[in-house]
Amino acid sequence: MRVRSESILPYGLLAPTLIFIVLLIVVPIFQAFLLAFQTAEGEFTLIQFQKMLADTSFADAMKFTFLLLMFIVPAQVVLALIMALLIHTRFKGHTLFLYIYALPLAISDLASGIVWLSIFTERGFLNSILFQLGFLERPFLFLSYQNLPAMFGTIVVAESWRATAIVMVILLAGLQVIPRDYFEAADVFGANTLKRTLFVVLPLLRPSLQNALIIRTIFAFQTFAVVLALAGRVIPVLAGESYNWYALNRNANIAAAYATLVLIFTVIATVIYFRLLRTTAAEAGFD
Amino acid sequence: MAGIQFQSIRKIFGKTIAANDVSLEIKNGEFMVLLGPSGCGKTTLLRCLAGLERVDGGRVFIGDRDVTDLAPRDRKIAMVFQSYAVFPHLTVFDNIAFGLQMQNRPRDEIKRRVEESARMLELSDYLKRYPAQLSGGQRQRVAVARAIVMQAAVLLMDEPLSNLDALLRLQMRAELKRLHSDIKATTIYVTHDQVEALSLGDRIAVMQNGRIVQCDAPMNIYDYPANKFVGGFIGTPPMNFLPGVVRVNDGKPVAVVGESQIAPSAALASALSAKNGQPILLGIRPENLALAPSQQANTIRARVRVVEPLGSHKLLTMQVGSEISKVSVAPDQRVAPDEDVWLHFDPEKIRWMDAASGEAISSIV
Amino acid sequence: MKSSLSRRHIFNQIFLYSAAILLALWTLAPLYLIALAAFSTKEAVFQWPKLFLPTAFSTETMAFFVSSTGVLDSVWNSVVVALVTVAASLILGAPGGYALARFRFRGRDAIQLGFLVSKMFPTAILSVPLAVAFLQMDLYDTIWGVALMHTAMALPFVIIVTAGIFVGVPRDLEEAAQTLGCNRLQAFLRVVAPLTIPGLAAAAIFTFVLSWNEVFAATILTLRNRTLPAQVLSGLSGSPLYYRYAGGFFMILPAVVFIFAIRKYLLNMWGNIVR
Amino acid sequence: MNKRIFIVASLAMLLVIIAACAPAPTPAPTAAPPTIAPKVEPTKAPVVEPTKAPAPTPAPTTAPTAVPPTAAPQALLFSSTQFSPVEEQEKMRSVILKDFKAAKVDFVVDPSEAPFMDRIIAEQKTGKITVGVIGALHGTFPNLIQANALEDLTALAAKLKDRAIVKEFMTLGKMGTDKQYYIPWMQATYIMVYNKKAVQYLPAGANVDALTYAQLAEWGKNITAATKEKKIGMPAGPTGLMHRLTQGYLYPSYTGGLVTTYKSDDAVKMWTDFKAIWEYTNPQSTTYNSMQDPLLSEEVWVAIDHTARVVNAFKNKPNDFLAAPAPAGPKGRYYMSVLAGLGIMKGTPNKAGAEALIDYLTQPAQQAATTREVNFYPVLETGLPTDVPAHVKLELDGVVKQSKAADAKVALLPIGLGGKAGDFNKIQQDTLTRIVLKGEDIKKVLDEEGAKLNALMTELKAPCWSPDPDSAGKPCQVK
Repeated sequence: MRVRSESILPYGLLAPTLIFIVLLIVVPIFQAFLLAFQTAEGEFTLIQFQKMLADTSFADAMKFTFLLLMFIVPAQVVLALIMALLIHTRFKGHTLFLYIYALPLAISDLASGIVWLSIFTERGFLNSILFQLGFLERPFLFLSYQNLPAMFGTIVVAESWRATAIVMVILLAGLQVIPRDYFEAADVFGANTLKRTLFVVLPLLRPSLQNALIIRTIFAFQTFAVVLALAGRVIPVLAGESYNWYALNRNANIAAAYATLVLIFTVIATVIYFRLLRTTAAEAGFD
Repeated sequence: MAGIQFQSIRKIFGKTIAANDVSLEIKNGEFMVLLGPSGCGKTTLLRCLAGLERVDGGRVFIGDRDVTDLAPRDRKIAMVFQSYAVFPHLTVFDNIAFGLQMQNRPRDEIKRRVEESARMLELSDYLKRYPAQLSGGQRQRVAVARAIVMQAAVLLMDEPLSNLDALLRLQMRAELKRLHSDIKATTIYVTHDQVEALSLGDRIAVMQNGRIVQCDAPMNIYDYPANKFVGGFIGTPPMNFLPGVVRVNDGKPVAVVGESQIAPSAALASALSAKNGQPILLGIRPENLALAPSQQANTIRARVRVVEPLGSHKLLTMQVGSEISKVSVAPDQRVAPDEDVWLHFDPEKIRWMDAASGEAISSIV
Repeated sequence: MKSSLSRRHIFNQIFLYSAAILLALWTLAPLYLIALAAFSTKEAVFQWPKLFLPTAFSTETMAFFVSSTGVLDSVWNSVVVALVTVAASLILGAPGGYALARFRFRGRDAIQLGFLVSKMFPTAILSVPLAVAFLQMDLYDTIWGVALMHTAMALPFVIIVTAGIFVGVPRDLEEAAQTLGCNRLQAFLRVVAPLTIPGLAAAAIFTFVLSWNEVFAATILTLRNRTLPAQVLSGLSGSPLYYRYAGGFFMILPAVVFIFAIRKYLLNMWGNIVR
Repeated sequence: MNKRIFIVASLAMLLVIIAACAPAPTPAPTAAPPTIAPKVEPTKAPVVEPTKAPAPTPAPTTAPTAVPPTAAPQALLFSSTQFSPVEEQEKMRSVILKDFKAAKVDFVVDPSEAPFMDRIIAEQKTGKITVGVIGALHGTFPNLIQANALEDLTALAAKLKDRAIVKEFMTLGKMGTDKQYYIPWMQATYIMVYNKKAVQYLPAGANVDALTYAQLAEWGKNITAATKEKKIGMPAGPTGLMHRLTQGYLYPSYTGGLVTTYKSDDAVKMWTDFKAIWEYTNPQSTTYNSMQDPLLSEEVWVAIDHTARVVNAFKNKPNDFLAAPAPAGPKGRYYMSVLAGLGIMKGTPNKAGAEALIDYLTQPAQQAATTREVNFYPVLETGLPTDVPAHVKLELDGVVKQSKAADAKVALLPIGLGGKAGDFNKIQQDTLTRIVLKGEDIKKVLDEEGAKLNALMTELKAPCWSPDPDSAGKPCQVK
């Protein structure tokens, strides 16, 4: 009798959460998912996906979603790694800097969009300072559709600013688990900082990197508030198209098709990360 | 006070069998050491007794109570953890008093008993401190004080000394022995350190792969290991094992080792005669080998490889045939590396073992 | 030898601090600028080139934002929603986190993965099913409804983070308590709870921030009882720039305060996610 | 054992899904989506040209099973898509609604139509009605009718007979049926706003109050030549109203139609000219949702946008800006009138309060206040108020000039698109994106997008509306 109650305990502890999530997240997701396979009248069809594929913005949305992913995620990881390694040296005052670096953790993309628009717009802060320093005669148009790389760059910058914090915290937590001996061993063998980072720290950080990459990729696929604020519809992304079709064009079915696509890509990316960065128990150094 | 009985305990984690039909009886007041390499199941057995692990088969008795299905708190045991498990958010006093408070003892009794066990473990000056303000050794004492204050019939210790440095360990070992002679609780002590086991235990149960391979008084285990594993696990350096073949000449068995022949003690003669032509192992402790000036009975040719003067004795690493043997000799013995010498065996001290099974050959067939 | 070593050390320190300060500026500059914009006169907001010192300091914009109908109410709503969310998600989620931290059981990985997957679907299009469901439950347009939704959205985070926190308490401590006379619940309350309260508080504060920032569910599920981001969003498209700056600043403010409050526990919280 | 748990869990989940779906079957509207085909002969009129909407729309005959009202009768929820700027919401609450005593009004704004409609649909699905008065654009009402969300206001309309509401507006409120679905509330339009600094660069002989699109392009060219900056602005951001400028200004002014002339030669000419204007248009325009901010920061000097989305420019810098009519094309100076109406949510718990509020808001005092405070314009025949603040006056000048211009003509907001208004707008947005932003071949784009437009109109069976010629009840088609 005791044995049974023991093995049921974890399920009992998880049950309230699971019920909650199933009722309020899974069921609506499922209903929304169904929309993607239905006509407006509720018949089953694949026409929504055909319409999605035929959408003028579809190809661009695919292209920019993956381009953003390719730029934002590595930028965030590199920046976060630098921050985490700096903090990890535990220089005097490092807790203050940790706090500063972690600030954007709690800033929503809505607020972030407002902040960066005030910086990048034609008469914004960035042009103001460049102008006052004499680098520019007149404002440079960062947000011009004729200058897609600049526009794209602003998105990368804004997203890197907002979301690097989470990666930094995860990596720093990962760094702290690595025994100091490894760093010292590398020092003894004459590794310089760069080599030590590449050949000792990064491989040992692999579990944390995997976590950070998964989390960032999930959210990067869903990013659109900042994109919409800075680039309007000139740089469409899949999640943004889902939102536009839903909120502006009032077509829930095509919006659901886009959302489904986002879900599929996210799952695929997650699986790839698990495969690529899989650490065996032995590698992790535990029994 | 109570004795303890394990009856065919079985515990499985996934695919590994941590306890494989283990039966063991511990007498009231006895100090029993569970000894074995990591992963042998000794800690599991202890945790089954504490109730921290559910057994998959068998029963556990404390005294004449069947405690198999009781929660840890109902078993009237006290336990010292390898990590000490001293509560970091409580002072030393509150740590020690924790169990008594759970029993809702009167305050003055708690105070009296806490102070008493603190005195026994020389913690009286630290009662108001938090664990973070203590050294490792002091924390370990708190863990012990917290256990003995319960005056439980059964005291369980899971490698309590393994996180201490060597000197402290030596000191605490003696203290634990004194403590046991004071409180006389039935004690089960898990360790992988054979020195601790030999020094502390009334009896030692040596475990391997989820089974008890030998359970006996320390010196018996040392002198008469039940098999090659026990002989190799206990003793620093461990027992030497020289391979040989049994030859029966005129009804008298001898072991042919290299070009030498070694005769067993009379008691083993008949048991060995039955193994004519079979390979055999001669287990012998380093201190039971001596250097001989020339070939004589029960000697074997060997070459000195390494000489380590260790103060109380010299440790020699010898090459015997293709095998390496360790020999312990008096510190003033003159010997040099690469010297060819003769090693003398005391036939009485040889533990003969079956080469295939590793089991010791006993005098009774 | 020694002096060259110490020179190298000084050089290293200079390099270290310059890099750290540069990165700090990169993080802080946008926050400074939005604060500057939120506390400037309306004219300064449209000025070219813009000023970088608070010479045009004015609380006019901020005062207008704060005094406009619904903003203070929405701040109050946000606070209540966030507090309810924190309480509910911790009460519901912490036991689950404990289960993930302490037990190996079948389906454990699947459940953890499930939490992850529940975050992979864009939220915006869940609105019709959700609005209908909440109307049926009579929770529509109540802050309780929003809190309920935020709880569901925060639970995957809470459960994974609390699992990380509980993992940090050695199992031995709990077992020691059990051998000393506690049952499981007592052991949890007397040993695990006191040790994890700081970490759980940090998780709670972060949950507060999640709820404070959430905008889609709040917009869809309420009409009169708006939370702050929903209020700002509803005024976003047509309102003048200075209103948006003030709103943006107002949303960022708690972030700055709360991250400061939990700065010591950031690593505990995020260290163990997705194992 | 664990397997059993999973089976139970999945069964539970299945039940939950069924439960969530089952009790809320969509109340299928028994009637086809309303179709309205107005016949409009553009004439000059007070401010905005009212139109007739004669095409019949069978009203939905099944009422949803409304739940008896539970809320206290004092509370009244006024849900609006208008007045997204907070300052306007503020005025609405603290000035215009201040003297209304019959009920405590909650004025709630959803600037984007999605949550607004979702909520009304959800309330109708569940029968738990909280909304009382609905304030929305004319073009939103077909969706509301389709959602079966509106009370018949015929009786209220009769009561308001002495109110002198422009008759044609009242007719529009019937949505082509014999029932009154909304009472006209207020109107607005799109105008051009320019910075006084730009005046010196006007092309020779051009009158800023009677500009053509060609002259606008030249004006922009002159400005760019002088300042090296592109200073024309268009609201082409994600929630900007650029597609309205295409639908109601550019297309009619060049082609005299919209759908029927979508890929005509005139349309090709229009896009060619517009590309010329775009040459001197600030490329940041694709991020502009309302033009007042770029006007104020002087990122642009000349902009066309909805009156409500430029008024802040006049308010903050009254000395810098002036309003002018939108430019004209070969077929005239077409402009779009925006009419907002007030409806009552079907099954509302406080119908009396809702009717009283509509009565209140259409009184001359409140109509005048609407202009004064939030600069939307009255729907009464009495015309425009005169005692308005300076910034409203500045804007009003442009509005009056536009409606009084010799070549002024009115285009209507798209009608009869039902829930597909978004799809319709997307076609114009895509056309603009492809031709102007991506520089694709005009003819090719118009052929392709025109085909999509035809498919949509056929699917909707929507007849033409002004200025497209009457299609006699047949779906409007691209020629």
